[in-house]
Amino acid sequence: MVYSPNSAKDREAMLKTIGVSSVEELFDVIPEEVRFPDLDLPLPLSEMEAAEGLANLAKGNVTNEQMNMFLGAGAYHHYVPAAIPALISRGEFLTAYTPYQPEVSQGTLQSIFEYQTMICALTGMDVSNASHYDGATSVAEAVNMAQTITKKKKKRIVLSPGLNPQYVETVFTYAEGSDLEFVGYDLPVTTGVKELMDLIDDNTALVMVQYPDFYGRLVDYEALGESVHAVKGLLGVAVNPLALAIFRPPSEFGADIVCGEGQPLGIPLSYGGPYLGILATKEKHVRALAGRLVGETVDKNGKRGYVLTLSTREQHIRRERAASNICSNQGVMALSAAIYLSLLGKNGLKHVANLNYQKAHYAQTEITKIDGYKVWGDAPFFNEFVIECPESASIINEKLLTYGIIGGYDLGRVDEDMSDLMMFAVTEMNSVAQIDDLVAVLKEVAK
Amino acid sequence: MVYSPNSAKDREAMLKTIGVSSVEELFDVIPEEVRFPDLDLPLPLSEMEAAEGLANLAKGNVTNEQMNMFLGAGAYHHYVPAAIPALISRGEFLTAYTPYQPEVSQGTLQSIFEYQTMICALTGMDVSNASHYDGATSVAEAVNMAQTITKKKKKRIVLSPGLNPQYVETVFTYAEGSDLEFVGYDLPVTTGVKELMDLIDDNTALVMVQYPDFYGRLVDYEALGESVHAVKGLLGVAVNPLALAIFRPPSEFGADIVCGEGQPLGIPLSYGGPYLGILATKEKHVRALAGRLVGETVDKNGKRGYVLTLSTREQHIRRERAASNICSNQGVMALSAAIYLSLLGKNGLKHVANLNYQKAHYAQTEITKIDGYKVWGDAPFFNEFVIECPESASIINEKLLTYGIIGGYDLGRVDEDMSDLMMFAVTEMNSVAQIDDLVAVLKEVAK
Amino acid sequence: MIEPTIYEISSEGRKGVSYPNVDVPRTKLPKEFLRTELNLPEVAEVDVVRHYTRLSSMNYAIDNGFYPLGSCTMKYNPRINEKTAAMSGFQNSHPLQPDETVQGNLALMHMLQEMLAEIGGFAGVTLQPAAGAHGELTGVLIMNAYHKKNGDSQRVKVLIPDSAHGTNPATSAMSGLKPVEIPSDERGNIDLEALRAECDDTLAGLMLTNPNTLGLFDENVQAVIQTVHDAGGLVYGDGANMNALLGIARPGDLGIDILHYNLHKTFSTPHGGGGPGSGPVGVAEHLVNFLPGPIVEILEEGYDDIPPLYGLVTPKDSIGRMKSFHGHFGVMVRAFTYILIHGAEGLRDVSMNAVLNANYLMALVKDTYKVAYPRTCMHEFVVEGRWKDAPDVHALDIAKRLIDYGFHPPTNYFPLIVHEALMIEPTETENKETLDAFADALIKIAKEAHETPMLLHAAPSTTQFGRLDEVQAAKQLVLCCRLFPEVE
Amino acid sequence: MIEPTIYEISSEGRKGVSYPNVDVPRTKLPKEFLRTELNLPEVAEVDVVRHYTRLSSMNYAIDNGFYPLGSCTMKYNPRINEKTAAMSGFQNSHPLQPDETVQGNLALMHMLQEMLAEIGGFAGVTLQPAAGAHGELTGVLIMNAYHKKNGDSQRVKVLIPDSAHGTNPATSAMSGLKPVEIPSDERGNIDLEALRAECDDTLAGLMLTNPNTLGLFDENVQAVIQTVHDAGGLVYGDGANMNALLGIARPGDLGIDILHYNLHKTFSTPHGGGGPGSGPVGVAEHLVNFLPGPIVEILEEGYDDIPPLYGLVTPKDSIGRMKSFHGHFGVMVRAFTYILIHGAEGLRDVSMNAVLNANYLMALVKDTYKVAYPRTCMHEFVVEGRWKDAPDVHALDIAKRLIDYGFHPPTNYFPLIVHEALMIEPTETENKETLDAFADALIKIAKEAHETPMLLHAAPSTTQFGRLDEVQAAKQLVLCCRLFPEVE
Ligand SMILES: Cc1ncc(COP(=O)(O)O)c(C=O)c1O
Ligand SMILES: Cc1ncc(COP(=O)(O)O)c(C=O)c1O
Repeated sequence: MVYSPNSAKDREAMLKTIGVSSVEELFDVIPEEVRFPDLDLPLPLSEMEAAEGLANLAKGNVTNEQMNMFLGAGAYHHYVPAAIPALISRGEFLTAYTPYQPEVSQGTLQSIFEYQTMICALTGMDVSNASHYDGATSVAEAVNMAQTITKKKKKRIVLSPGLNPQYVETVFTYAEGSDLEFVGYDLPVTTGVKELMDLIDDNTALVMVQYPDFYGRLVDYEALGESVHAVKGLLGVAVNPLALAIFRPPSEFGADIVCGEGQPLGIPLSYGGPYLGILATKEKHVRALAGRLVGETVDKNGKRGYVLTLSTREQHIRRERAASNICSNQGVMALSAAIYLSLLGKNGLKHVANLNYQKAHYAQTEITKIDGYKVWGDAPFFNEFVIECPESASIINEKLLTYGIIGGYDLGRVDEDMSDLMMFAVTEMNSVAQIDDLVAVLKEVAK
Repeated sequence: MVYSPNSAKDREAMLKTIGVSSVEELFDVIPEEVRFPDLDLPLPLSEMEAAEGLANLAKGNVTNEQMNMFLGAGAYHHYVPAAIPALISRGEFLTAYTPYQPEVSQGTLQSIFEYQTMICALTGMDVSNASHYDGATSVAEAVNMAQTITKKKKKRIVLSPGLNPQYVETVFTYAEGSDLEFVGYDLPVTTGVKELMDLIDDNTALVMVQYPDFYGRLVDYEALGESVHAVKGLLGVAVNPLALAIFRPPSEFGADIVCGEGQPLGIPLSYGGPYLGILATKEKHVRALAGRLVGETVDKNGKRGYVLTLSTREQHIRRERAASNICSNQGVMALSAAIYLSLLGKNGLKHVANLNYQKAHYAQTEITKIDGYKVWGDAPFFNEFVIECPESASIINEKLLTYGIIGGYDLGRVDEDMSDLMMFAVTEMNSVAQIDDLVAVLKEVAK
Repeated sequence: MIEPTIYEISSEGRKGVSYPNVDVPRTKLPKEFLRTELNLPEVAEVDVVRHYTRLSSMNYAIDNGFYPLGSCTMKYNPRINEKTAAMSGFQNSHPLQPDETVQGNLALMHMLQEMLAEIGGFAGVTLQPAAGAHGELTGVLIMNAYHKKNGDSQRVKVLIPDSAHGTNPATSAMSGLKPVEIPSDERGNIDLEALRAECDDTLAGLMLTNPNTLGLFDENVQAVIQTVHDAGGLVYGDGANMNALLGIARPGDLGIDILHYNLHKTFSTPHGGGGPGSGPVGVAEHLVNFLPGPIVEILEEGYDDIPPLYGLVTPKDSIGRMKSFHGHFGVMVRAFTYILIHGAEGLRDVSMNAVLNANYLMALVKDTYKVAYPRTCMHEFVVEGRWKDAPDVHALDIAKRLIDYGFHPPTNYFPLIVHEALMIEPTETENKETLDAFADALIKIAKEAHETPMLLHAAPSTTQFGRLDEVQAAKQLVLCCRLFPEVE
Repeated sequence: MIEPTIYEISSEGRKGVSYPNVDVPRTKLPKEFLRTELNLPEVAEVDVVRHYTRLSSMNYAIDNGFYPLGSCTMKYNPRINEKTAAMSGFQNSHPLQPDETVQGNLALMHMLQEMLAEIGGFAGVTLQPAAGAHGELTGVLIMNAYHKKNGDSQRVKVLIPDSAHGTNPATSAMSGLKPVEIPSDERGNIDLEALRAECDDTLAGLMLTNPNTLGLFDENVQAVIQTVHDAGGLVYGDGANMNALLGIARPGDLGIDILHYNLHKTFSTPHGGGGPGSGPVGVAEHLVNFLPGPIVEILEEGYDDIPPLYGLVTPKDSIGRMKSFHGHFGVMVRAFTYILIHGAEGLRDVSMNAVLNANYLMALVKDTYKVAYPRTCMHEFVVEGRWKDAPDVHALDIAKRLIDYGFHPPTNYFPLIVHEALMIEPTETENKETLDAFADALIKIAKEAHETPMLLHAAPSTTQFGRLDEVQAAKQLVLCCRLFPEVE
């Protein structure tokens, strides 16, 4: 009864009002054989014991606070300005539900509206939803959206081999019950835009690419966009929103749907979640958009205010004909992103993106000066790049660990053929000293 | 210009309105020889660099998170329930000033009013101020108050040798310009109440004792109170408020002023501050009370509300005739204490106090089972007790440190004659395993 | 006063946080990718803090008062959960770190899997799903995979009671199965006849919410499950309503094959104005191999002082990955903390108090509001927000008027099978005084509905905003800040 | 609605946090000390969180908007300060730990001492004082000790300008010295003649606030200081107004001997509805030995990668200890963070913008409100809140009316030498738009004062509470919750 306030006396009085003699009686409807099982759980702890137990578990991890880390591959270590946790932890934001009652939810509603605006500004799209689960599921929803927009008449989905492999896996899981045909994903990761264009046919609903792609590369998708538009299909682009501060927005390549992982926008690593799915599109496709949407309106006195709108797309109204089954989304994460983008603003976001760019390029330059470490590919990149190593990336990582470094992502985890490729992420959190130390150790372990 | 928002353009426009051509011009009044010095300070850091720098300093400490700690002597390691930091960090509390404008400060005012009530409930006094700086200064203010109440006619102050030596030092510093006569403090720490009574004469304004005293002892001050009242003097008692949950309040000993250190009530150790000075008295002495005071009243519509009251005691009204010079006090700490006392409530506070009592007694029993470690004195105690060690406490502490234990307080730091005495504090934060480990190591190091 | 948008308070050249300068030799940015414009606000930290502080004060949340939003289990969110989730060892670990560097996280996840399995009566649990609906999708995909593996790919029909939450039919549709609605009977149970009629060899399964969205425990639950099983179907349980059943009855013991948990309801993690949630899924023995991967397993047992070695493993017949990484780890930490603090006894107390509170509140208002299905309820109940002799008054008016009385309204117009539904879930964290005050308000409002209905139609009148025009919002879509607006 | 007190929502048997059971053999409590009653509230965590959340919403704070409270430097409090102060290595260290286990804390304090000395132009700094007034007391005690050491115990007179803050005379009285008031001249400077007249061999010193509480930099400051020094006195500086002088002028360079800093004003640490503050004191070379102890010194210099060894030391002629332990360490961490982020250049920008903002605001309102001493101000300025042709209107009415316009009022009725004073300190963290809006409101209020003065007398009318009856509060003292009240 830690958080249940009523005392035995209170409960007595309540039972009397109800007209039963015990709380147990309220459960008479439950089949006796299964009623009141003895759960085999640890004995209850007090708050201070729980805090201590959790602290011990947390100490069972090694984090970027103890080790230098160069791991990215879809989740990045960025600085979270102190104002973010201070604001998102305010109870009025944290403990509210989805804003079904707009008169007492204008705080949530306006902040989502502003989030939508900033996502549109970043991506060049016209409308953004209020958030989706994460990068992978936003890509899967983009596939569904493309189906809706093309009226389920086109069945081919071209997936770039440069997509995050976890995104591809998720798309496949979601599509298990569908009759879609997926192509492209199993081509070599060095496949160019031209080869992808060759896969586009009249039956193509969507070409889904990533920008920068999983391997860090910046690719110009303009021709691809033109090709798919020529067959009345759509171009979907999964983005790293931070990169968009300094690189052309996907709208300029003709993107119809922009999705992606919003974690870089002020959201802590937290061992993989909760993160933020970005999902935005052009105005004409708004009715195919999954998830909640906030719109501006007026109250009965003509005062500007906000409401959830176009709910007819959603499960609670449209049931089996809804655009998606999503209900709870990533409210706190969207709020974090909005606060992050407000704090950094136009110039700050550009500056941080540039910091990432510069540090990553410095690191790449220095690493490839070492004998045995080679540049992989020649595409421009943002804050992540692949290096061909003198031996398997997994062995190098093991060695780095003994030096207190958590190395890059071992691409052998994606494909055995790439087991000598390591992908390094370098962000504003990696100091020059850290990079130099990495370089020294890489040299050392290559010997 | 990190936190100064105006841009160069803004400033240009503002200068024009003022009618000067540069910001520098506004400083013409300043003698040129000293104007615009070059300060020799470290180069500015960004937020993330500052955070990292501070994190490194913080890591330069060893705390009770890494080592078991048995140190008290005026500051205690207690559990701070998670709701406290969550609530005191709310900007509306944290970034408000002293509630001079009651219409927009009812939050602060009511919470102080409730704090005052709870302090009265704990101490048995009629009125409490809104907070004082800390334990030591509250004792010093009690001396001043006694002067005011006895109309500066009585000059003798009896200070118990059981007072925290830092409190005594502070009293002396404060009294430097006064004509008071202090007695008692330099008697042996084993001096009993009887001997203190002998020091009381007609000229005695105040007898100041501590409960439990610095050495952890619970002493019955009833006879002492009677003695000093007989000469129309006052009894002051410095308390540990947590102990008052289970032990008789000083009002029952006839205390006229209760002061003390409120840190045990949900305030982190923070290397010694900010803490919370408790200062409470009987209603008849309210006009001699130092510091702010909140009283209940009504607004112009008859609605119950709160205001700062009896300001005529205070410096901003009464200037050199004020009860004290105190202005800023310990608002956040009083709020923390009020939240702590609300969360624990009557039963919780008793329970925690009892936990401290039981664990400390277990520790004392176990330690004194070891050859060479002896009980010191036979007074009942709360959560702190003195042990006579087989060698000097400072040497034992050094050894304990090598075992990862921060031992008790070395009383040799108070008086060389006590250098083989160690004072252990045991709170709810010391698990049985920690205590058993301490006992094992004490045994080991005594060999 | 209206709160301007963050764009409206933007002014050129301001910024809210400082970053270090570039301190490495500079590399040119690739010209062909260079971005020119970027329309983000420019404001100082103080502007941001004030803006969001003021916005927050325009919300009503659990921390402000009673929030009896049916089906949403708006229980108090203990602050200790926030403290543990923010611990640096958790917050700063990367999801792709080598397993040996994240044994703390893996141990926590493994224990949570086991605890949830024990609470629900299941053999295996995945923590990956991001929310309830995502858990549903996981569950239905498992159902589908199971039938396929058995060569039963004709099994495409999913039965869904008419009282079900909208996510149930949406989920079945999304997974390529065919939802079929089953009516409820006059006692609020699943209509057994109707159910039997649909139980043929195209049956994939039933999506069962029990207690259902009427707050009622199905009186024939065993027969229902048996019927589906007999026809070769599986039973999926929507666990959004688990707050009635902790230590009371295990869905697995009732024969339910698959169930999702809503950590953000039953296990007290905050809703955050929409999310994040977390929707772990538990399954019976025969479905364990279909769980999405990875899940956490013990790779090497521990002994003496050596803890076990945990690792991430993908089950043999896994339906695949449902999302990136391992699920909403930060939410798991909160739920784990909550379970640790409660233990078996504490969890049963949660459900007992939740059900007691709901029945007490129902008893207080049942003479004034028609209870849709008048029998002992579980953790919530549904009344009709209408009276014959107050024809102009709707459930919505009652909901809005409750705001004037200082309460958050209940869920309205759901479940769909009750006219003018008001779905009331008090949760166990509210005290008797609050329930009394809420009942009082409801009863006063009923009186107003008959005597001064304008009060209801004009409600809310005590808030900063009156009723908002939803029609205009949907007609004249404005989904982004106008970039050069006139501020009023 | 009024918010009930926490006692009014108390109910027997409730509690807000759980603790472990006693797990050691029990010892009996000493009967003779056993307490019987304990009148504390009994509430659940949810009650506490709601109560304090609602109370907080009844406050106006910097985080809500503009707070131009003269003399209080209500600048924005950066959130990074809160983050660093909460770091576990700081928050969980005990003040009596062996020095070698707290080298991080000691290094921070040492650097802060040095930084403050550099900013103020002093040879030594103590961080011990708890607030400004406590720093004043420290300073005056140092003054006293210095004269005593020199055999000048007849020096008991402390000169205090009539514009000084109340803590100045209160402090002198408290330290046993004799405060003597010195008038200001018509330009707001110290009246040099009057000063000279008091400079005899009983002079202990002068308490100088510069810029003074009128927001004016004394035009004769060097002469003033020289005069006092010539008479053998010391000059104490009240550093509450240092926000005008960072990198602009060092008080030490002007000849000031002792100065306190208000970390909770100039250095951005939050006021917390009253405190905690922190009032470090800097002194010139000849006073370093009198500082209260302990202060932090380097015991062994560092070399190469070895950091120095820091320790706590008490100066030779120390006045003694001003309080327990080492001062408000948690506040120091915040101020240190602030200084680190600014550096020399950033600090000068702070003062430049503070002074610019004040002069700009003064320029906007000076035609409507009589500026008490019309010349270039520093970080704040004082106007009269009265007009001959609006005789019923007082500064207080203007202050309360500002609340209706959404602003916190300025300081009123201080300094005492200005009639109906309104003391306005905008600080550097406010932007031009805010200053414009505030000036607009002041100008509108001036119009209302003449045309519709009831608006001012009735103000505030937009708040939850109207003006409160301070007379009743002082007459019928109620200083604690009534324990069995009737809740309205
Ligand atoms: C009965 C029921 N099922 C499913 C859901 C969907 O859960 P989520 O919002 O976590 O996706 C809800 C949420 O309101 C619900 O009430
Ligand atoms: C000029 C001046 N001196 C001294 C003080 C006292 O400072 P504190 O409140 O920190 O004790 C103040 C505070 O308002 C002040 O404005």
